[in-house]
Amino acid sequence: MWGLDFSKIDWPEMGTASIDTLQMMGYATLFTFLIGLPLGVLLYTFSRSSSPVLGWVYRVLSLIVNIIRSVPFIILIVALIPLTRAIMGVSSGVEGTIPPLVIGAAPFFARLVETALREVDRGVIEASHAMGATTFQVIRKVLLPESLPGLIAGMTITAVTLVSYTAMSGMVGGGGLGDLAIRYGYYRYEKEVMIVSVIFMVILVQVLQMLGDRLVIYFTRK
Amino acid sequence: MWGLDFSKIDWPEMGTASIDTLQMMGYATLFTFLIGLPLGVLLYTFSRSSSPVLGWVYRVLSLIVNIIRSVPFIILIVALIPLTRAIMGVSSGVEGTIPPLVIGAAPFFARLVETALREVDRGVIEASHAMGATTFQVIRKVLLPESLPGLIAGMTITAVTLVSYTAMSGMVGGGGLGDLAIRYGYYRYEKEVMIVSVIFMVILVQVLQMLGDRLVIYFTRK
Amino acid sequence: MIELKQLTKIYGSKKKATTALSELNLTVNKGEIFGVIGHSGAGKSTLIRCINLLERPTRGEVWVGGVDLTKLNKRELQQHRRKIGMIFQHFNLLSSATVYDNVAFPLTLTGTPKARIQSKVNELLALVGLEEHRDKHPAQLSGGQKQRVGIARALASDPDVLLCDEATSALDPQTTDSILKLLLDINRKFNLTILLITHEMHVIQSICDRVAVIHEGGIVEEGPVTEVFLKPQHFVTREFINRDATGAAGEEGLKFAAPVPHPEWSKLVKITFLGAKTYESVLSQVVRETEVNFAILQGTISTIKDVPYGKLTVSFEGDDEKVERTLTLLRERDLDVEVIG
Amino acid sequence: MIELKQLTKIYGSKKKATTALSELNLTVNKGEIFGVIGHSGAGKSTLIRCINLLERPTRGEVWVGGVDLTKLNKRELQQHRRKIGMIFQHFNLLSSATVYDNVAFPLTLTGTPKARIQSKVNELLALVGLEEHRDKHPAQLSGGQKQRVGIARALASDPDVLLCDEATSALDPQTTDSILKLLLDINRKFNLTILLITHEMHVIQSICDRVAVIHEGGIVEEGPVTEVFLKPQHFVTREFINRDATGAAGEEGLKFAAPVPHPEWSKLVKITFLGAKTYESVLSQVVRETEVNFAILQGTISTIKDVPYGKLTVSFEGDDEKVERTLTLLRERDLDVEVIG
Amino acid sequence: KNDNPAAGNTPAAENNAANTPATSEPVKLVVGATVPHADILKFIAPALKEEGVELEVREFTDYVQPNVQVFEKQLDANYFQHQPYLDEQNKQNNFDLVSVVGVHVEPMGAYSKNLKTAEEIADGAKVAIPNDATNGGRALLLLEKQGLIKLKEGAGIMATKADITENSKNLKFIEADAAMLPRQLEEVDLALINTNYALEADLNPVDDALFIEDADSPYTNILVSRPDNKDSEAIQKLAKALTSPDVKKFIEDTYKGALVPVF
Ligand SMILES: Nc1ncnc2c1ncn2[C@@H]1O[C@H](COP(=O)(O)OP(=O)(O)OP(=O)(O)O)[C@@H](O)[C@H]1O
Ligand SMILES: Nc1ncnc2c1ncn2[C@@H]1O[C@H](COP(=O)(O)OP(=O)(O)OP(=O)(O)O)[C@@H](O)[C@H]1O
Ligand SMILES: [Mg+2]
Ligand SMILES: [Mg+2]
Repeated sequence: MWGLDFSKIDWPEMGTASIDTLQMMGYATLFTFLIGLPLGVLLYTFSRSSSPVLGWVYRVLSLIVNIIRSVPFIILIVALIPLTRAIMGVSSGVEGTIPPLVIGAAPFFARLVETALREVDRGVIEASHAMGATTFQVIRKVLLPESLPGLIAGMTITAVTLVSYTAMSGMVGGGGLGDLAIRYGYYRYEKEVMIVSVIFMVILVQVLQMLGDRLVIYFTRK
Repeated sequence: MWGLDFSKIDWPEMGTASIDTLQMMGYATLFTFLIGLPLGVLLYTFSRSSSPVLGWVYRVLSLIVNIIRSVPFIILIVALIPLTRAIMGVSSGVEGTIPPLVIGAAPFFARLVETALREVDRGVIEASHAMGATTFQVIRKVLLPESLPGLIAGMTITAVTLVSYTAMSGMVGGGGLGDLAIRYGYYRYEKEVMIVSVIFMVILVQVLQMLGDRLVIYFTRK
Repeated sequence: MIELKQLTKIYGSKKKATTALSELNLTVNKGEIFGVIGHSGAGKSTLIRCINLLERPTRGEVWVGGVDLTKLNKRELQQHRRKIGMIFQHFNLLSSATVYDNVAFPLTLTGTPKARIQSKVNELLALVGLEEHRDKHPAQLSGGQKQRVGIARALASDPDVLLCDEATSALDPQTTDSILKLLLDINRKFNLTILLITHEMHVIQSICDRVAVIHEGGIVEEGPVTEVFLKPQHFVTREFINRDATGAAGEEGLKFAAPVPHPEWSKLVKITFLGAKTYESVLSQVVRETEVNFAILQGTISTIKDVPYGKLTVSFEGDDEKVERTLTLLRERDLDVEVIG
Repeated sequence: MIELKQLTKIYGSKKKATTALSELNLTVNKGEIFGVIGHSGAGKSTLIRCINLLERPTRGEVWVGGVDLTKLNKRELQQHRRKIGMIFQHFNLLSSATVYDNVAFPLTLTGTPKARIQSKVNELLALVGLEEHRDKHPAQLSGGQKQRVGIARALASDPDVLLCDEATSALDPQTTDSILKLLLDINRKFNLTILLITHEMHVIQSICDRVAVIHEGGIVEEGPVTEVFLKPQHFVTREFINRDATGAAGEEGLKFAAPVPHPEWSKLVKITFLGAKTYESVLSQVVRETEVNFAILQGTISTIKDVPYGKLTVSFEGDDEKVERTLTLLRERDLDVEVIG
Repeated sequence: KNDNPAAGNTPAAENNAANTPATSEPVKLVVGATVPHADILKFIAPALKEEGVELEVREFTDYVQPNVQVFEKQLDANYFQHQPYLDEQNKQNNFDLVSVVGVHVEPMGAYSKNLKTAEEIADGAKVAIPNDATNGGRALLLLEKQGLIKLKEGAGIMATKADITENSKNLKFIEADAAMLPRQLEEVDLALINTNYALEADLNPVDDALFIEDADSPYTNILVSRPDNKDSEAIQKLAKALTSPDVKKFIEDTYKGALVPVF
């Protein structure tokens, strides 16, 4: 087929790579969510706070987020090696890839969270203030549920971005489909491996996107 | 200062790199916007269309977007070389980096656009339908103006992402701050250039973010 | 002008379906102001939203201006909708546009020249009293101001049909009056057909020609306003009518707060009169003749659109015979007399 | 209970500032139902939103329950707000929560046990007639249903003070009545203080003790409802009152549609009476004595809260002397008589 | 041999249309390079300018694009690879790129934080090798030479883990970016590191390496160009400049053994 010889493909390796990618993507998405959500909420909350102290906290937080977001991912990986090693014990392989992925994606997701929260109807927030809700209650019982579709959409975008980012794991010997595609398809001209890897990744992304879209529709109550 | 010797830095090179980054970021952002905005609008429109034909167009469009989004950026750059050369005349350097950046970022921005459009109040869309607005008029006169803050926030997120993506330009001999940071900081272990490059990038990102935030607040009419 | 045939609208999926309208038929003539009343949740908004197909009916036909809208394709529907103005219960203004741009919106859709838009919009803003707010955004307006923007917007495109979903519910009585007067003017000048949903009986009284009462998704009573108002047949209509002007308690209640001073009263009578005789001194002449005393316990004398009417609950004091004669005489003079206690 | 001192609210920045309230003073006593009326854009919503500091006043003090809210820190303000219920003009329901969860919301804020929440919410949903809609989301409700959810929510936390911003404007008269009855009940049982904004005069009539008229950001008239309604001083108040029950045209108009049949009438008189004498047959006794005929051209006899009152525009037919005597006799019997033509 | 300067001296055809018939006007050369080759090119740029050749160094962080771009005439030459890699690339892509001159060797060595000699390598040791095509196979070949593994017959410079036929010590391989290896050294038992990266990371190839490639390694880094411009005056000037005594001294002073000049 188009001069391609798929028999060359090492299927067990492909399987391992798929599992690696799923693992990296899965854990990274999970922790990105766990870190990015509160971070986004903090950004949102502090940015509207009238207190000058919190205004400064916002600026500092925003600066940190911006620093992480401006640093090229390779440098981020290197810079995070000590942290990665402290957390995961190693800085290489699948485990070594997860912390940089999380640290790289969390600020990004946090910005999406911030944007989603901004869309919540002001009237509803006002109403909850009028009922004497504390800031924390407003976040938990109003902002988050009301922006749920937006948050899910943001999470989907982040998860998909993480899939393509896992390709970077090759840098630290991580493996996974993206790394396979780059090493074989790109450096070694084995198009077959590249094509199959990419197809697997596309399937993964399609599934993520469909799941995300479904959930968004399900939770849209407007 | 901390054992760093900033006298080593080649400032003219730093200047060139800054200009390269600004150029890549600027053009890439511009074209990402020009491609991603209509793409996002199409995704949004088709996804809500009741026509089965458009339903299929949506699925195909969504698949293409997902394919582009799943492919690792390195492979995307390579895969796009013929296209890049057709458009820019060359596939290397600053010019050669722009098309892959745009193609890589446009689908991403399109998803953000889709998400922002989904947040537009249904009642207002209904009202414009009731007044006999055509689909195009609804998009131009209702959806886009009403979601403007969300679109600007999405554009800010995309522009910032593009800044860190310009680092990839090193692949095709592009240059720019990110590449400088990688080449010196990562390959040569010369922290000084890396630190200065990163600081420049952080400043750029900070400026973009502040500008974006300002515009969001300015255009928020709710 | 508007004809709804067997209109049915069911919300939701099979399991949790809500039938908002069932097999509803309704005809609104050209140039008519037609009122629809009904309890909260009766299906009024659903009805009006089905007329311009904002809500696709589950079954049934929607004829507007001689065309069955449900049969049109998208483009044709757009064309027809441009001649149907709508005022929304929740305003639905463009939050990103100024008051001026909101009102200009339907005109920009049809590519109206800028100068014409300007004169039209300014005229409308003056009519609804919002000139000084023209550059504000909806979020900066009060509830009533938003509603007036919605009204001006609906009128901007010179529609043939105007659908009003509680168009004056957020307005104070004077503003309501001026809006109603505006609608009546346009109705008379341009033969505009208006379908009007409201909770406020005096809105119906002031400008409607005919009225329909909707209950649980169907129309239970329909007819000229005077008829329906003065001789309500269905219990829902009665509920509405009996509270109309006085607002407070319905007549069934008739719980008078202070003890009525003459316990020896003989008869509690409801008298209804319509038209010119409202202004005649019938009552005073009759009681003079029969020599009974009377006290008006509750009542209203007012007009429905242009027709004067009166509705009084009166107690007649005197011996039975005299009272009976009074009632007979009143009946002879064509008043509607009903003994209720 | 509520005391506003020199309250000023200016929206916007210097250049495009809108003064919504200026130096406004107002006192609402504990257990009182206090009505506020005013034209659209007069500043009513701003006023009510300043009371729980949703809108920070530009200047002035807001005392609720003996505390100046403007002086409180965030935490204290939250505590105080929990005892102030509010019904919003635009409902402001949680679109992601069901009807049940919306009503339960204020209770979950205070960590009320689940069982108590359940019984309380079910009770409230029954009171506002939404039991069968408990699992719907706000987008699936009609306008009036949404408003009732807002009302139930405001009552859920057993507030000491209830602020109502046009709480019944989207409701039909019967539902309005039942809601008003509910408010009155709670007011009487729990000594709840209610501040109520409305456009509907009969709402004021039905349940308010006192009323204030707001115009261009200031209070122009204030007093017991009967007094303000029957003897309005300020022209804005007059505008409101004169349209009250009849709705349609104000009395200045008095354009009778049909030609009045007795052009020889002598006097057009406005008679106002209040309290128990409303139910007395004063008018019939007097005219019998003076032998004039009369026709009621316009009028209402109804109750304000519990006080019966009457307002009639009457034409007396007869020679001048007799009519004069009639008026004197009526005045002697403590009716308010004003000759208007 | 093509002496016609118009045909043979077409620098970066698309980029630079200026055909220079005489040497009096400076000729521009665009040369692709990676770290550290770019530094050497930059070092000779002033000297070349005096000879009428303006050198533009375009730096890459990738090992495929420089060849592609030379082939496509976006570059006039590149300087980043060794002969075996070039051969492989030519074969895979049907390129006809040629070596102009060999400049230096970057011997690859094996380093460890916890081992002193190659004999201490235990069963199941973790071995980190570069994951790119130029260095990965080379590392495996070095290990084979040490007798730690056996590779498939004919597995050349492009050898991968999959080509290992015998792994008596059950070595566990971790493939990571070449520049990343020094940074991960403490997590593995053995890492095969290019000397330039080792030096940058303050490893001394003479003292610290457990074993290292011979000086006669086939991995001489070469200046590569196309057949059509190989013999042009400018490329020849570049080649000459790259192998000047000045450069030799520069390499020895700057890289202190990490790069070994071969001229
Ligand atoms: N955010 C704002 N910015 C600028 N002006 C405002 C803002 N909110 C309200 N206003 C103006 O303040 C005035 C008072 O508004 P408010 O909402 O208090 O009126 P209202 O008495 O409640 O009217 P309605 O009966 O129509 O609801 C109006 O003229 C309005 O345009
Ligand atoms: N999207 C929906 N999904 C499910 N049920 C709905 C939906 N929209 C409306 N309903 C239900 O249909 C019924 C009719 O609603 P509609 O809005 O027509 O009432 P209405 O007569 O306009 O009432 P109101 O005077 O309160 O505005 C109500 O019981 C409502 O709960
Ligand atoms: Mg409705
Ligand atoms: Mg208001």
